[in-house]
Amino acid sequence: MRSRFTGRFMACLLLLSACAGLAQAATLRLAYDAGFGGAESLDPYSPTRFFFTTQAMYNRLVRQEDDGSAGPDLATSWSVSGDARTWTFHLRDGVRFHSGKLLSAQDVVYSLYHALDPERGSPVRSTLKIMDRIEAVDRLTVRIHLKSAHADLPLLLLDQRCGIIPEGSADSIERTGDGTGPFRLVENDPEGVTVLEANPGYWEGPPGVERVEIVAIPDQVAQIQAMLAGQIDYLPSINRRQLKLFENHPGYIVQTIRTGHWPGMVMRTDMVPFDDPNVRRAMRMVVDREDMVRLVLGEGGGEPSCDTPVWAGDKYHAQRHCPQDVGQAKALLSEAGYPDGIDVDLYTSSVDKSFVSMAEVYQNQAASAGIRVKIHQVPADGYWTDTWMQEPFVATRWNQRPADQILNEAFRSGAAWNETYWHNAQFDRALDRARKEVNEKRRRELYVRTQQLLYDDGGALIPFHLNVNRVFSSKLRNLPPETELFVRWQYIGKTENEE
Amino acid sequence: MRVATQTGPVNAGAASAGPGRFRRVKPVMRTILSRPSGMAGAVLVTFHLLLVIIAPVIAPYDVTQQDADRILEAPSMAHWMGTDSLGRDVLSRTMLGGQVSILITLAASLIAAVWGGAVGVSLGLVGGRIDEVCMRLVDAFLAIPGLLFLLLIVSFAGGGVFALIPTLSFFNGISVVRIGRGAAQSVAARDFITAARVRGHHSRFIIFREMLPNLQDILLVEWAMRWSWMMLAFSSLSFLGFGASPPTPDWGLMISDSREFLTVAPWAGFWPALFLSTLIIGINLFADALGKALYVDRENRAPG
Amino acid sequence: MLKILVRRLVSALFTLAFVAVVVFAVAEALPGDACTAYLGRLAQGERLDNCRASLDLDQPAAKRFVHWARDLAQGDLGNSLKRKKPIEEIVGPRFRNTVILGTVAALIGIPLAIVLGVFAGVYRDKIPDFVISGVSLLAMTIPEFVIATLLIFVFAISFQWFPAVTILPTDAGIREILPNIVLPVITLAFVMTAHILRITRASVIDAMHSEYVKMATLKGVPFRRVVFRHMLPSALLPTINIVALTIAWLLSGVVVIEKVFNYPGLGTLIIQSIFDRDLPLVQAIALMFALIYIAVNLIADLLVILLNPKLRSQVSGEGG
Amino acid sequence: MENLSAGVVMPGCGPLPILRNVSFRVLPGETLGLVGESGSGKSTLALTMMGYLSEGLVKLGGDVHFGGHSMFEAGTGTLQALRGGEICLIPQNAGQSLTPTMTIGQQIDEALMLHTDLSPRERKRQVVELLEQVRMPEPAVIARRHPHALSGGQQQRCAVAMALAGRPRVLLLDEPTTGLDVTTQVHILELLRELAKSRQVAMVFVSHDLGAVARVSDRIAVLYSGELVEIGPSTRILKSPEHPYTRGLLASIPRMDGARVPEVLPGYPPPLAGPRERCAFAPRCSAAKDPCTAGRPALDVRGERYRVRCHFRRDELDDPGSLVRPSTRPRNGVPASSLLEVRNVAITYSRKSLLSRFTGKEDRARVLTVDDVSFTVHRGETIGVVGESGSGKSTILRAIVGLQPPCRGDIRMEGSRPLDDRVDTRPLACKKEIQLVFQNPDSSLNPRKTVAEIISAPLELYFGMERGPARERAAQLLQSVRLTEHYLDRTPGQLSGGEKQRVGIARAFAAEPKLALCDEVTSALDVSVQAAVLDLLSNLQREMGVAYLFVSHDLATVRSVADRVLVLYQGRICETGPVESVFAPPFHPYTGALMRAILEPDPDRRPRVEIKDTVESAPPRQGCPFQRRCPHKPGKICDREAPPAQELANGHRIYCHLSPAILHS
Repeated sequence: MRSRFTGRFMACLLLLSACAGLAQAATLRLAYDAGFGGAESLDPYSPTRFFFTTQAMYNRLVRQEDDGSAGPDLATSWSVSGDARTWTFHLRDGVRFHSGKLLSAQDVVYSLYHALDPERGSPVRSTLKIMDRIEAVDRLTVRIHLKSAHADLPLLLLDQRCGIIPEGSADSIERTGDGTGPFRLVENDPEGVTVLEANPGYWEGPPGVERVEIVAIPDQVAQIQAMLAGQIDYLPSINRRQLKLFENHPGYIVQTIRTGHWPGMVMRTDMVPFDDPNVRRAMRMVVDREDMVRLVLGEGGGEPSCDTPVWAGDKYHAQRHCPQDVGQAKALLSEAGYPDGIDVDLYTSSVDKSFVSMAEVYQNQAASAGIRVKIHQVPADGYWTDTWMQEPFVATRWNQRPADQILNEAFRSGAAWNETYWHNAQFDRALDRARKEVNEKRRRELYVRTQQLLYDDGGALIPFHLNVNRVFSSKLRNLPPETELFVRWQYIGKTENEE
Repeated sequence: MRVATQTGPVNAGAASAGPGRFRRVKPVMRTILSRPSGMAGAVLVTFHLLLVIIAPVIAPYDVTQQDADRILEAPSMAHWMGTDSLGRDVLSRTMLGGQVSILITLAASLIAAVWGGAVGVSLGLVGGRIDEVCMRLVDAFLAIPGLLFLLLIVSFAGGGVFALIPTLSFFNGISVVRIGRGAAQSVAARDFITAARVRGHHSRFIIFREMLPNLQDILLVEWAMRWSWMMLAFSSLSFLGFGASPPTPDWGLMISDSREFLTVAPWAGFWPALFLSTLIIGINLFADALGKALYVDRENRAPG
Repeated sequence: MLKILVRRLVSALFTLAFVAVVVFAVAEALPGDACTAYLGRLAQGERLDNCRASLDLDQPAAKRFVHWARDLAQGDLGNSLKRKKPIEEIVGPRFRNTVILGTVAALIGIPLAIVLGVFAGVYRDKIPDFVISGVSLLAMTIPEFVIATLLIFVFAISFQWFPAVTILPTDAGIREILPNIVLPVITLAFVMTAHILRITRASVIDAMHSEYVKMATLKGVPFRRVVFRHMLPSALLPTINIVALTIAWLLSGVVVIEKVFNYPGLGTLIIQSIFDRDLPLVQAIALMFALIYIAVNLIADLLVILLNPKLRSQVSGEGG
Repeated sequence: MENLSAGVVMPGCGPLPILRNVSFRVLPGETLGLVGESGSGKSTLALTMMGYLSEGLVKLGGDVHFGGHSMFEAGTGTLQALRGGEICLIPQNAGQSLTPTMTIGQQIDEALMLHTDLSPRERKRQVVELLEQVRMPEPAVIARRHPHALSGGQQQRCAVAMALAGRPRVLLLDEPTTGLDVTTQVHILELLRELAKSRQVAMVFVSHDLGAVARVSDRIAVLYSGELVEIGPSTRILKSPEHPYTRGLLASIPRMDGARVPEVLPGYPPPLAGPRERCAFAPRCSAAKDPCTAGRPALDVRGERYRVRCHFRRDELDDPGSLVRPSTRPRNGVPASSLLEVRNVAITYSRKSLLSRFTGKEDRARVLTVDDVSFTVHRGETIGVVGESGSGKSTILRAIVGLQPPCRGDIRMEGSRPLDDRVDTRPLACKKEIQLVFQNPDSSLNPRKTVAEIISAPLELYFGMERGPARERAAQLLQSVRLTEHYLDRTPGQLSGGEKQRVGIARAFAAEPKLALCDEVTSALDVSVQAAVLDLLSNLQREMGVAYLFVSHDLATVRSVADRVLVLYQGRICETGPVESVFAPPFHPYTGALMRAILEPDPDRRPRVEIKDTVESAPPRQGCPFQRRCPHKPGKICDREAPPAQELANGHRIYCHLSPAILHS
């Protein structure tokens, strides 16, 4: 009697789950960790913005090209005044918001002022506060007047958070998500399943899939299992150990993307012994960067860098070759008065998973040049307030930023986060002239010059930039190139061949 | 019609002339081992207890020693049970995996059986208003699912031994109170207790010399059951991240970590799961056999 | 009959009130309070004070308890610290989901357990009994999360028949939920069946050896009718109460299962709120669990009185 | 039944037969009584007649034929048709054997459905009719009730009704009246006799109570250790049995006619063993000779359908002495000094109502379980207390011992000041003088202690003996209760009922008490073991001069041990006085009813049913306690006034309104 009962039950379950799969047309399913506990907002500028939606539902004025420069998006073309203080953008015509409203310069002005509005507390305000006045010249032209010259304003507008929202929608946008992007909102359910559908009137043409479901899975392991069970089609980043799960698996395609994020070790140039440039250079020359990448991150975990915060994907990146040179390091040290080596204290913590192993690897590489490093491991909470920028030689970490922004924020004299307390008048002057330099080639030479100064005299040891591994389901078609960090979802297609 | 050969429990068949209190251990053990399930239970439990003692000595690797080059490596001559996601040897971690959980649950279940039994028996004997009120309290406490409160207390007071043992023993003790009380009342109703009272023995004599020998069997079986439930609860706690804290080797924790790499490295989760399950099965079988050998009817009682 | 009903309801309410007191007392007794727990490292100075003021933690415990109890009575569970939303909003759908999961598992588990229990009890010590008892012992002793992980590994990842992780919109209707909770239900039902089966089997074995079953056989009643008409009613009666206790006991098991399957029920919520140190939410969920437990017990008690002729007669005064 | 053998097959050691080639025939309309003590296999035999062997038992040989069908070879179909139809079982304990979840009507209806082809409506009427036949009051109401709602007697009647449903040709009765009150027993037996005669139904009446068997049987078979030892017409078996065991059994039954301790059958029935090559009773038979131990005697025919399994004829046995042996117990003439005085004691279990607690006045509403009981126990004397269940006899013992404080009156020991109500507050010396022996041997000894520990507990308590001397004293005590020394290290689990009771007595006498309270000490034992215990008690009384307060529901037992007797009904004294005068007319109506309801194994004495066997839950508020059931009730006076005590010869008192003249008739 029992077998008949369970047999019938299993049959109807199979039927139920099978038909669930067929009903929807090509649907792209993405997972995210609902970090803000359901308080996610659809306003692209909000501090608690709903990550995927900003990419799928909004357009920016400009978007990133393969070579890192700013290409046209809603702005078809732009020009700058001789003194690099006034920018004019010409908008694309015939673009409509999801609500049907036609895109006009007024919307762009409204969006930028929305970004600069202090009450909104938008994280992008600090980078855009260089803008003084924004005006709509005519229906499709916007003019931006800057407080100080900036030759690369478009690079700043590349920021993911600069989506253009319709005029007057500041209060409603966080629910409606009314943008010009390839997908429009069907159902906003941050803690469950948020559903977007293709925007037929999208100016680049209809996107590759009809439907996108953004699913909240807080637990990292559960996300992995959902991917393995074919419930979701994309994992934004997996660590080296998880690579083995997907690497040579027919159902998945793994991409390794180079990024601008970097961990490093910085010396306070205002404290003995790091006030002597020779010591600083020696401490940095002793590192074998390829070996450190392999040991700390594992094969293909990152791209070696020669102490420049500007990553290879940035158009102002200064190409350089800096092999380990123990002999020169020893010579520099004895010249600086430390003939028989030097004792230094390095402070690190488990607040970032690569800090500890990076310190250990530096410790035994530096020993070859007589630099005896004593490692102090401090507790994770409280690292950024009590150890970073306090102790003479500490570990640090920066996310990817365009060249001009990172150089200003971390190395300009007197900058709030100048962790090396480095003052170099030549460097500061070069930065200012670069910002004003309208000519592309000369601007690039100036930025390369600043990186040269950093390499010669700087106190920051930046061994490598991190790579990120992401996984796509093999059902997806025309995947983004390995250079594009932020996926453009409109091009992705999906074959629903339920095998 | 009763078969006239002999009445009463079979185990008392042997004219055991052994001295003192433990003369019954031998026949009880023989009855347990005579049943296949009892034998299996005893073998499993002894294996794991032995493991707790000798594991630190014979474990091939240091349990916390990470090896970056050998992450999630298949079982090989070097690592019989392969390595886990941090390159640590699964065999030595599995062998030592039970240490924390077994010691904590053993201690907690003993305390629970003792305090629960003592309170239960005294409630059973005292009776009257106090008994009524206390039983209401016990019913109310049973209304709170144990694991939930473990979570609450452990999360604030930290997963350390000091928080776990009192919490576990308190909650399990409560259900022992109810069983102890029932047992005490049933024994107190027997004529030989009335005889002792009429003869004039003082209550201490009655409780310890007359009642206790009959109650200790029931409490013994209850302790075994409590221990198996606590093992389950503790491993669940570790699985949820509230039990043993990394990097101490613990089965629940190892299973939780291994979930991530199940498809690639199933051995990292399989061995701890196997050891955990065999231990719990062992305790259960042993408890069943002990129950039957001591004629304690615990078949149809809720596990809670 | 009514008298018994009223008495049971009163004792249920008393238990609930008692649980509320205990939950509050335990939260009070633990080191630090909601604010220190929530603010963690930043809990110093003025930020801590206004957090305490907002939660009126600076008043004496007894006064706060009265407020809390008063709000509770009106169904206002207060606000969640982390999510800044009234707790009812957060707990409501998740309470529904956990109840759905529990009920579906019970609807499958209990009848299956009783059928198997009777089958094993009647054919005691023969092959079906060994198989059923063996599997039930395994199910009782292997932790739920091991079974769940195994099911995911086999059915979700290798065969991809069922979803490994439950993905549901928060306001999903039952029709939408069912196909997504196949594996969690199987796990819960598997463990639940094991416990209830053992109890039913023991009770059936006792009943099969009873005098009235022997008399029924000697009265010429065919075997099938003896089992169903004479033995089963009195064998299943004692199991009802114990089934209720088992269901309530399994509530704690649901927490683990929900975590493994990422099922949006009370279990995952409580784990998350404990990690977030969201004390009011934790207290509310503890009460919810207790509520389910007491309700199940109450129903079982009434069911037993209703079905058992002996108890029913004592209750309504008909007697010899 | 031809040559039937059945037994237990233990793994490793061959079959252990419980029944050994039993053969007998039952003719239509005939009633066969089957007598045997516990362990003789009589219940197994009864069930084999229905082709049923309980779990673990196996048929070793022979067969049972009923109406042409072989009960063991018959298919389940025929078996189901026969059982409950033509051959029905009436179980021992009907309360357990009726399905608790079905009403009486449903269960009888089921029997009708299985074994008759009546329509549902006809069945409904037939159910009521059947209940009337077994004389159930308001059958329609009873039919709707569940078994737990009925009294013992009513349940048994329903079982009989259910058996009669299928128009049976044979009724098997497995100890139907055991455990019922004396009056109820007589009612059931009368009912069965009538049914058998009126419907020409054959009956097999299995019981350990020879009195009950004698009452209904035409022929009697005596079973000993699985073998038929004697079978024949009931008068022949009861009057002049040939087999020594039957004679011993009859001798060990206390009789009403003479004040003497019943004959004691030495030894115990042999335990389960393999094939047997000698007469099973040989070791206990006083007249055993060599052939008895050489070969197993066959059942040789000694008269018309009368067979005996013994090598020798009755006259060849060397001690053909008559059954009745003069009493061996000396009557001590002059009453010694008084030991225990109980004066107007009243006891109740319900708590004082609030009102009366304030006012201190006596609470009228309270139900007094025992009221106005006074008697004195002299040193070395035995007082018998008789009454049906619920008559308060055990409550009085609990009061004397201090477990249940009386709410009025007082209890004095040797004229001293009244004993404290509560046992805890009594001095040890006082507790030493009174010892209690319990009814149920199984529960009176601590299963986890050895006999030595059990007996030395009072020795350590009262005499402060160390383990060594206590163990020797315990051995002596075991000797005095006729148990050998190697019992010391056994646990109660390894002893039989009789042995446990002896250990209980040894424990009581370890304290060398002045007064021993025996609470139904023999009711749970077999007849032969009962006789041995009574004999032991009277010997101990002679050696140690201890006084007994002997409580029992069995008049014959009290008659054989007591000097003076007390008859209790609903906690009030009906009649008291020396044994000879109380158990002879004039009787109090209740005593008379009890005397006439006694079942004696004597075919000529026919017990007469005098009072209804209704159950009274509480004594009447005032007037004579027996007013509701008294057959000779003169009038209203009994309802209003408590009966006066009529003083008759040497302390014989009857509490009744009837004049002595009427009482004499």
